[in-house]
Amino acid sequence: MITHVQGELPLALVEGSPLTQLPEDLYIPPDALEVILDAFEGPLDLLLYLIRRQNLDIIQINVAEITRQYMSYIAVLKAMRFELAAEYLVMAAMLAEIKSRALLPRPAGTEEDEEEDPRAELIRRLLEYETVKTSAEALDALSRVDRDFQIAEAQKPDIDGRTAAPTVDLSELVLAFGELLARARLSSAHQIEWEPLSTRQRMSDALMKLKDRSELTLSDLFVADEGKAGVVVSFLAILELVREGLCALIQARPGSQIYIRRVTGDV
Amino acid sequence: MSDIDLKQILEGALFASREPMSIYQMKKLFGDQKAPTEGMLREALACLADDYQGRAVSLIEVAGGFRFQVIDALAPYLANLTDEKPGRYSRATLETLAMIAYRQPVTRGEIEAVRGVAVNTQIVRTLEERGWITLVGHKEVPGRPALFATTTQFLNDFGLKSLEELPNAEDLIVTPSEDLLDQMDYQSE
Amino acid sequence: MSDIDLKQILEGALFASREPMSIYQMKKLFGDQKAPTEGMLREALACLADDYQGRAVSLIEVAGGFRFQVIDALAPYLANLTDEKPGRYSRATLETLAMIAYRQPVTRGEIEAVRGVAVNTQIVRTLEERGWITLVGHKEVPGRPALFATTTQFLNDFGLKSLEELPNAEDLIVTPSEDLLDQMDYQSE
Repeated sequence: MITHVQGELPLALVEGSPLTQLPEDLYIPPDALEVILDAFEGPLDLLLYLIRRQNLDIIQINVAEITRQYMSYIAVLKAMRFELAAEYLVMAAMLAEIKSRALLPRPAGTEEDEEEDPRAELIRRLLEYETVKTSAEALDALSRVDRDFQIAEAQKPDIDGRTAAPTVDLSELVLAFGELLARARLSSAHQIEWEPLSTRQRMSDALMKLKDRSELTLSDLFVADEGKAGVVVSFLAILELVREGLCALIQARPGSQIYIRRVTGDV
Repeated sequence: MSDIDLKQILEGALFASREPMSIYQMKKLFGDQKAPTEGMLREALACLADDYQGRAVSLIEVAGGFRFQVIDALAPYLANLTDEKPGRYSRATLETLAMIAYRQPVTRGEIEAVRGVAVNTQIVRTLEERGWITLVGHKEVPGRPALFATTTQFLNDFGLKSLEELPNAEDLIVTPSEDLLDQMDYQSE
Repeated sequence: MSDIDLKQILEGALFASREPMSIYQMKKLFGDQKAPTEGMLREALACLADDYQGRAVSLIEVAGGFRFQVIDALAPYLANLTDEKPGRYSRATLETLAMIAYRQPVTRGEIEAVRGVAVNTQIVRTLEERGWITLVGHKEVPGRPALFATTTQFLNDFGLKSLEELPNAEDLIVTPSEDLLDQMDYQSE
């Protein structure tokens, strides 16, 4: 990390000249830059922000000025070693090109084709992006089911010949899980070890019992005809539930009855 | 039918169903009996909607048909019943949805071209699983990219009867004056 | 609260809820505000029940609390709607069910972490209504997310004596090639 306390060490080179302090129109404290960058949906969004901050119409933007500001941002971000998405750099290159074109005298007699005017192209893209951004906001402002309103429903009377619900074959279910695991394995580096199913079932059973009663004794979870193996499974399930913070063990004094309790009362 | 009238049958059927009910389904309520005409149904529905003026639920028409829904004003109370917050969507997700809603059918590449950033697969899958978008075909260009469009459920969930009811985004932004547009030779397609 | 009165709040909440609503839950509607007393609630409920006299739904009290119910006289009409063929569950629904079966008790967030996509409420609702999964508690972490597990009915319907009889899915993993995965992403059903 480059500290910007050292006066002489430039933060970055912007257009060939060293940048020793943050651009003054950059009101954001440097440590917030990463957060700010996250808030932008891409280079077009960042450009729009720069333009709107000055209350400018997109059509009337001074490309040179906006380019300067954009470059300052990028330079600072790069200097602070933020991981910049390639799109931001592509935009920087495009802006640099627009600026250099503006500086070059046009050869006499050559009419520049509007289609290829990169400034017009940039403005077109900004306008188009702004429309999408605004429509997204308008869409989000519409009343939406489950967020702004609920479907009204009443219990149906008993009906003969209710629609048969879809049936699922066990193999479909297993296959779905296999596929899911394969996909998850590709996308995540870490793998989690899971309890065997017998333990997980016992965990669910215990929670289910705790729904009706606020506490259970250990013996409530042991089934006599399961033998030793059953006791071990129940015991592992309780330990796992406690570890995951799903229930608590309470014992008044050593040697007395141990109770399993829900962590809070209002389920 | 005796003492049960058409309005009451529709009222019960609408409350019994979570999905919006179409005129076609309403006719099916009558089984082998002579079904009422669409005109009669709409008249009864209008009358029913009146009955519920000022109540906690109202009769709404959306793309899929008619349904009763709880009025928006009660949302803050209902929110107290659950710890889980209703799904909020990221700007990237909403912008992708907006592109599909307003420009459909559209490819991922076209969305990326306008937004200037890559659209990640998770966003597309989230919207598909929510039932708001669906694959409607492939564009006949190299690579045959998938074409996406919004669904009837999207319209239902946003309380719209058709895509034409989408807020007009062009009206929402400050439009530059005409002559400036001419200078720019600006064309929206 | 201004122009929304107690009766209207209860009316909306009862129609929004799929389960009978207890007096305790009705009090929860008011969050941090001072909740009405049980007497006030019962008075408003009685008044509401009166409003619905002679309509297609009626307010009744059952073991778990109060709920609106479509009157029995409409059953023959509603039965005419139900002759459709059973549909199919989406891949998202099957994966969610599989996650709950194999990893229970599990929160929605945990399912989402593995699936990489938000699990929408409708899927959970479908599985609950089918009687295959149930809420067994809440995890004591911020937000108190609901914990889901499979039910006895799930075991019965899949012909299993216990979860241990579920085949080991890890054995079935054939690591698909990248382009197969890409295709999968684009196959909506």
